[in-house]
Amino acid sequence: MEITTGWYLVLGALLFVIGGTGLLIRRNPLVMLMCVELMLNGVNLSFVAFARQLGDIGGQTVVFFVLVVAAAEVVVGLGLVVAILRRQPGATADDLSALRG
Amino acid sequence: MVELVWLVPTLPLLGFCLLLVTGRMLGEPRAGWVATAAAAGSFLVTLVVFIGLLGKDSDKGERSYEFILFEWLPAGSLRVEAGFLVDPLSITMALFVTGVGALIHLYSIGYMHGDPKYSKFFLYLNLFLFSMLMLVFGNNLVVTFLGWEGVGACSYFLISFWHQRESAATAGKKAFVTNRVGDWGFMIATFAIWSALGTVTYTEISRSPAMSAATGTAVSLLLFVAAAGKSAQLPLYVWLPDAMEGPTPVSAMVHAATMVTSGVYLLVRMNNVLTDDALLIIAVVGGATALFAALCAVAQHDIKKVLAYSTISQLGYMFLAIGSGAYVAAIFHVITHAFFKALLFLGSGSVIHGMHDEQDMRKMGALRVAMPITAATFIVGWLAIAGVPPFAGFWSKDEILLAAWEQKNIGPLLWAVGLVTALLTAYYMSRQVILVFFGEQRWEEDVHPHESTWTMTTPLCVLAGAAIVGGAINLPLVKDWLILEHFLEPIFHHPHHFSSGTTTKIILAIVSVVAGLIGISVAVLSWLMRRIPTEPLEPEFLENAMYVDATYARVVGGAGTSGFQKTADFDAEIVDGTVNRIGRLVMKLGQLIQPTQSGYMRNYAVGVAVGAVAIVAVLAWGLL
Amino acid sequence: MVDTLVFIVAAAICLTGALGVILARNPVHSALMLVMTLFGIAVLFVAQEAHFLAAVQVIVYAGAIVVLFLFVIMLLGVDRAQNLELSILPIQRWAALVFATGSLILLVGLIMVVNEPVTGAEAMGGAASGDENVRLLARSLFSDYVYAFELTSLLLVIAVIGAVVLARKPKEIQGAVVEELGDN
Amino acid sequence: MGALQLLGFVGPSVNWWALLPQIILLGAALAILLASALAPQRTSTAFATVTTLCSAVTSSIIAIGLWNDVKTEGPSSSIASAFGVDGFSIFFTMLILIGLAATALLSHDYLDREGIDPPEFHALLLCSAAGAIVMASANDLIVMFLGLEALSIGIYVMIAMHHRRSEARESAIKYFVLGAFSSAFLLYGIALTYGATGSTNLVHVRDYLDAVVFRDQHLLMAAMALLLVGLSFKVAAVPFHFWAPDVYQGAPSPVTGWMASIAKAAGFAALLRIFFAAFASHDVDWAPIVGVLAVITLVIGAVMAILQTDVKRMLAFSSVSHAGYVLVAVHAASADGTSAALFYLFTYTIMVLGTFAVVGAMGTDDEHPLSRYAGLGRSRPVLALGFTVLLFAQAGIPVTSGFIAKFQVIAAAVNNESYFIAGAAMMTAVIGAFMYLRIVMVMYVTDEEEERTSRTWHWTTSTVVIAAVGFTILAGVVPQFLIEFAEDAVPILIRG
Amino acid sequence: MIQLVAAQSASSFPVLNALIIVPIVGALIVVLLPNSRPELMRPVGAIFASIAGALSLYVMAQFSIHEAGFQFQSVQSWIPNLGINWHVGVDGISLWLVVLTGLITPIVLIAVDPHHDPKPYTAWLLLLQAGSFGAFLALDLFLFFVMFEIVLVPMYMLIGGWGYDDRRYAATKFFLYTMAGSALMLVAIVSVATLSAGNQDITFNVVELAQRQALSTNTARLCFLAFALAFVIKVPIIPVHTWLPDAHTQAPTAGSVVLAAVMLKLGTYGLLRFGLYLFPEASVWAAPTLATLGVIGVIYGAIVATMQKDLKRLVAYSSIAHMGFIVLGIFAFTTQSLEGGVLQMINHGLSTGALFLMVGMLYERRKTRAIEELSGIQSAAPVFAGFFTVVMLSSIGVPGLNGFVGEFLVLIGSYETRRWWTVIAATGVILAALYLLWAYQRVFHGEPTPEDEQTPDLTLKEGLVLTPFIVGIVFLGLYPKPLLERIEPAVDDLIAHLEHHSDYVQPDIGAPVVVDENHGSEDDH
Repeated sequence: MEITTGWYLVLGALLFVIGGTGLLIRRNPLVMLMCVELMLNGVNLSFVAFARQLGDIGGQTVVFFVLVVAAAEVVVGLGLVVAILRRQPGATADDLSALRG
Repeated sequence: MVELVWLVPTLPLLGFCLLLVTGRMLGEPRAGWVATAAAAGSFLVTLVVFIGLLGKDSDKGERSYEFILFEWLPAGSLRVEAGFLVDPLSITMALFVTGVGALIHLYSIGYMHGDPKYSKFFLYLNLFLFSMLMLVFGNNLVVTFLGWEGVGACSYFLISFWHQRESAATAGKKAFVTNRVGDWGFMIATFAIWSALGTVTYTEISRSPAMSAATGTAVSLLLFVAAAGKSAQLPLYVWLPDAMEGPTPVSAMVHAATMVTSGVYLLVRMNNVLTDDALLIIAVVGGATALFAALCAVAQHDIKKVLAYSTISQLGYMFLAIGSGAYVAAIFHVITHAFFKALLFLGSGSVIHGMHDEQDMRKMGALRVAMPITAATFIVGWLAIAGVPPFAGFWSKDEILLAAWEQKNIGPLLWAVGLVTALLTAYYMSRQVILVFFGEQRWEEDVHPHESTWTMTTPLCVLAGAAIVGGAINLPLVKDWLILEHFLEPIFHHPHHFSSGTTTKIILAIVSVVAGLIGISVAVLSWLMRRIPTEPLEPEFLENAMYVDATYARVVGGAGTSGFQKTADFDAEIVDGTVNRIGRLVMKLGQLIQPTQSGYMRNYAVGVAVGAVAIVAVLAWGLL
Repeated sequence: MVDTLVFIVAAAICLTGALGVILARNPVHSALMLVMTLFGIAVLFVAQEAHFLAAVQVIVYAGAIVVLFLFVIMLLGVDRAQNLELSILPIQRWAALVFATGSLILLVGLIMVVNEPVTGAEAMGGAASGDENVRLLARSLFSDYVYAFELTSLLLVIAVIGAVVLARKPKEIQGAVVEELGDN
Repeated sequence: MGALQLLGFVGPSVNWWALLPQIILLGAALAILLASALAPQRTSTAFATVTTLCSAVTSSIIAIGLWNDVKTEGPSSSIASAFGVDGFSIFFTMLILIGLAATALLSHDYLDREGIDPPEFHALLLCSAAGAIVMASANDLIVMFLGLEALSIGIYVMIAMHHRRSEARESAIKYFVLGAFSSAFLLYGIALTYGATGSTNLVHVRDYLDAVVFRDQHLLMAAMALLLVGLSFKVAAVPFHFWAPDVYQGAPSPVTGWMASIAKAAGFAALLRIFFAAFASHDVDWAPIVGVLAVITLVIGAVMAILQTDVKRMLAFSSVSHAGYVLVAVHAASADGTSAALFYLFTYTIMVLGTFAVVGAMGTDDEHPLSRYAGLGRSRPVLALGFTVLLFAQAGIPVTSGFIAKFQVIAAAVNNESYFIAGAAMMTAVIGAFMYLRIVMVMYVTDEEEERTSRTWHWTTSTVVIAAVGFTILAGVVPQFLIEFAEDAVPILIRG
Repeated sequence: MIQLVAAQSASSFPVLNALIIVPIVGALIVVLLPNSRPELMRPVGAIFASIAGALSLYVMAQFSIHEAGFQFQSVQSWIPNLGINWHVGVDGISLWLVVLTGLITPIVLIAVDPHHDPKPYTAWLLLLQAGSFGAFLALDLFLFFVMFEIVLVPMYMLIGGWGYDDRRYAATKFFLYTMAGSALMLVAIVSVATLSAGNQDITFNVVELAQRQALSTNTARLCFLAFALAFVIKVPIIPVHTWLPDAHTQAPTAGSVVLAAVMLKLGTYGLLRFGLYLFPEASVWAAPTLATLGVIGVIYGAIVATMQKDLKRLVAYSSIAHMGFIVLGIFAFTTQSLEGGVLQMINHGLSTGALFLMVGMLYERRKTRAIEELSGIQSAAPVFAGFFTVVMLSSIGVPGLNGFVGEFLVLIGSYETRRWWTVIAATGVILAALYLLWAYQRVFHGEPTPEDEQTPDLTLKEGLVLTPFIVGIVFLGLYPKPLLERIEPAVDDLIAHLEHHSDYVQPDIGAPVVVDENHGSEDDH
């Protein structure tokens, strides 16, 4: 069986969808952040696959930037989670729903 | 001299303006004299104009003058001018309007003595006179309509003059609104005439070719609706009995002598557009009104109510005449009726005045002693209306009966109706005279009837004189004596000529006189000599005017009001409710989707996720 | 053949890890599962001749980011599953199902349908062949993507400020928090 | 450079002038941070505010110079086509700088009052502004993505800086999680675009799409769809808007103003650049979707707005509705539509800044109930009138810029023969007007006992309100200058 | 044919611009007056409103009578990129509305005491005047729309700020209802301008667009409907009238007067200027429906008015009935009906304006508008009752007063083309008498209660304020010619325009000689 680019893309898509689904079903903000990471990794895989297919290094470069973005997001996101959980220990995503309507 | 016609309405108008500004300053009785002077001046000028007109040659068609003051409503091809038309018909009307009017003004000086709104009364009277003269002298339908509505408005003011009384206020409103129904007909008729003939000016209408039969009949009937409103014909008469709430001079002037006859004037003025079909209907309605009102008058107790129904009945006569084509007879009766009915009303006013505002005839009797002049003049009026020769009423009524007899389709029937009416008229007027002036004294002890002042009795005497000799203007005995007929002739396209032979005329006259005498006799027997029991003569059915008014009131007050209320509720609940409901619907829609704003970020993420899926589905896969 | 085997193994690792992340009750397990996925992806990067990225993936992601996660988990003491996953919002499960199946069908179907997924023009940033990967990447980074590269500094500045600002304990509420913690 | 040159490397040419605004902002941010680190006691709010203002003004002057350059020499792009120096980007740069200055002024009073550290706040604001400029100017999708992240992450932190309020933290985490979620979609869209066209550079994308006829477009369409999702989230279009009311409500008022104005403007800038410029050849595909989004955004925004009792939430939903208007303009997919969108965004930004200036000054409490505005018409007539003008402007009443903006949007829709959408837009304006009228009513029509003394107003707030009102009326009465500005910005979107 | 070339105005002074600007300047000056001198506000405002009024009279005096086209035109480039100009002009149709606006506002300012906050009150009224001028003078669709919408704001503020108990609801309803109506009009305005452009420049010039007539039949009809919706709500016509009673009832006296006298006319004026003129074919197509609605309005408004318990509400519903006549006149398309319609706009402004003023005066005295609570006022205040009577009779349509003239012309003109509509509409005169007289009877007649006894009569100032109305009512009733001869050329042109662009032909009525003369010239185009 030839492993074509398509397989990589499918795998990327699966990771993206799993990440997205996880974000929808999990209440732990930390796990939700991890799910976002999963989604980003799915995209990264697609980028690399496309880059390979195209024979273009640009796709890989982009992945590099995505890594940076992911890192920045995680830093800030974890900061937020820390700030919140420090004041509301054990709070889940669903507990943060005072604003509504 | 004819050119002075503008002065005729202007004098009362000036009087009105003067009283409007200085009325309260002038006070009693100067305000009354100012108004009377204006009315009398107007009469004198009318006389001058009349003499001037007489100086013109009738055969050359010179007795028709138009004076255009200014363009009133110029709009496209519609040119309505404010102008006067002086011709035999208008001057005839104007003469008795100003004449009787002036007398009633004079009478009111005494009658209104002590009223807090003394000057205002004369202000209204002058305004009324002005409007009436505009009605009469207008050279086109629209100016006439100006006067027409003007008199209506004045009638409203005057009826509800004592507006603190609920009944007076209601009566005034009723008169105006009922008149408006007639006005509706007037307006539509005007539109139709303009549409068909392209003009609203009388002289041009009379020169125009005939309208198509349908239009002509429609116009005629619409004009008759107008006339029925103003002149209290079935079924629009209901306002007139109630109008007696106004001061008695008003009843005399507005609701007997002048205003109510303007319907007759209008139809006579428009004689050349009236079609035969329409005339028949007019005659039938006129006859029916005459009979109906006479029947109602039989059982009234209020001295003025009797006269009111009598007026309606006499107006019915006039329309009977018009319907029979006898326009001159109608005008003739208008004039004589103006004399004797004004006389009767003023007399009744004198009685009411003397009896301290008592109007119920059952509480009168034997007043001839206390009020001799009033009694004498009233009796003259009675004889005139009862058709006793040679009083004025006899001549005009006789002519109408003759005209009815000669009506082409149902002449004898109309004549019979007229005859019965004449009999009834004689009866109920006799009953009134007996109840008021003869028999035993039935008034309360503390009432001290007295004769009125000279300002009130003078007009009575003058009018009594006119009621005696008024018939002279159109005596049928000799051809040359038909002054009125000759005078009015130019205004008719097809002058009416009696076809009956002299014998028929005389027989008919005798029959009518006999009828009158029978009526008087029955009254005398029952009311004076008490030979006939009186109770059956006053059936409740007639006393309540056959419940017509009550039925109207029930319909208007019941179904009408509730219908109006339902419409108003519909407006508030359905129409406006829908607006508010739409607003609430939007709110509801919002509340429906508000739960999506649940506050849970994961729910919000569903929005993003599902939205993404949907957009991808649509865009990339063309799914929808 | 080896390629296929590598792909299948790596893909299995990735998917297992990914499912583990979202299904593990304990956040610590989730984090470890994430490492597994990231590792699998690094392998696939190698398979796609993105050697440098593979290295970065392991070092930055597995080495730094996941450690950060674990650190926070331990710091906050939320490593107990029962605290966090008691219930799920109504409709949320169904919505997730809709999303998952819908997007899977759409995306996977998309890739299946598109026979030749990449239709792009000639390479813009230079070929991405084997040995030269790092050099090419560097060249690309400092030529075509230099602006983006510089912008990462902006992002990192923000992240630094953010971390400082958010982690700093505000004076006025410290006491209250201590009390709250004390209750637990 | 020397070492690189040895490797045969030639770096791309850099138009430093064009970069200067961002560099100044970033420099100012670092200067503030540095100052606060070195002399924490001496670094006052005033220092941060003044520095921010100065950088905004300086950058604006440079932007004006750039505008003239572009007008005379035509647009260009810099740094390997990653950064567009064109009318469009300078238009947004100026807008963002105006927003920056206004937000700095509004924060001045607010931060002191609420006990927020001014240096970090202003540094983040400056970075966020730089990110917005990058986003609006980016000619490359990945650059745009980085700009978006800079803008967003800055905002996450700025929201969360309001330590005392749990609402602030809640809204920060909500915005963060959802923002990260949606940016994953955006990124996936970028990946698919890359796969479909071989590049992330918009110039290449456009040229490629112009030149090539696809055998099948699924990949490209999916890419567009996902890009649309990501950016719709940023501009708060339905159904990606759910975060907006909660976040607007919870965030500090100046940040809310910044989000509602600049974040939205930058989002639309990216949207317009990507769709109108790069995907112009496929407008038959994306325009209908944008149209549908526009209509539901208009309707939901307006309908939800009238239900709210909290002024900030009202304005949040109104902001959603306004996004719908801009989407109507985007939907037109024409030069008219784009310039209408630019005009709309410019005027809306200024209105909304003025509006949140009032809101920010009106209260420090956690909620902004309508009743707080009761009697403002009597106690502060001038500012109440100003607020009224701003609200009427948002409702699209004539003689304000809001009307002209709405008119142009409608005109663009009509030119595109989208009569239904134009009608729907106008009808939702009526629904929305109810909400604005409610606020106005409360200010002017009060029973005596409802009246209360209002707090004193800092001059910075008043300055912003008055400037915003002045501009709103000016652009409503003589809009020609702004229309020309917007039109000049359009035809020179991308140049390779 | 409509004259494209405008008549050279008598002077080069842009008087129409001044008309719009003077009140705005006045409003600004009032705003700048010190708050410590509340007594200055209304006089200063009245001075500016009067200057504008005087300017409107100047326009009237300088108006050249037999010109059909627009006079005193002034065109300034405004938003050239969108083809929008500041373009104002006046013709026989708008002239009198401008004069009415010019005269009513100062009177209202002088007459009605707001009781509180005189500054904003004065300023809003002045802005209302400016906006109304603008709407009547605008010859650019965009400018018109701006003015049409902007007048909502001052009126909204007046109702909300100085109205009665239920003012919030009424003001909001007023604003939203009218705004909803005009929402689609904006779309239609843009559509007309865009679709008419073809390969020419886009323009919003009304005259130019009317000449182009470039829309297809269906498009024109749709656009007409959008325009008509806005105007029909403004007029208002059944069934979209319910904002009016609420707005009138809750508005302060000044608001009610201006609303009735000026703002409602925006609807009928709009139908004439932007309905018939821009969409002749569509107007003819829609005429039966609109005329029917107008007639329904006449009857329905009167019936509902009869049952009202609040005097102001009653007058408001009478307004609906009266406006129905105007709509009938407009959609009967004859010289007389259109002239009558235009004249009736003025008449209605005078009589209903005066009625609202007087109801306001009554309210000032008795603090109630409920018909039930009033009785026998005539005994206590005879002069007041007298003034009221005159105005009432004018409203009823008694000849010799202005109300008749308009109604009569409308009806006689409509009879030719809409016979049965006219016959039914004419019954409205009966109902008008019914509800007004009944109300009059209940309020003014009867025995006064002790409170009613105390009702003071008209003061000198109030009398002076009402006098212009009475003079107008009587003068127009007796000598409307000066108005008619200025209205006629414009109306005739409009009909010629209608005939030219649709299959409608005005029936020949009236003196055959006159009609024949016209025929020759009409065949030319």
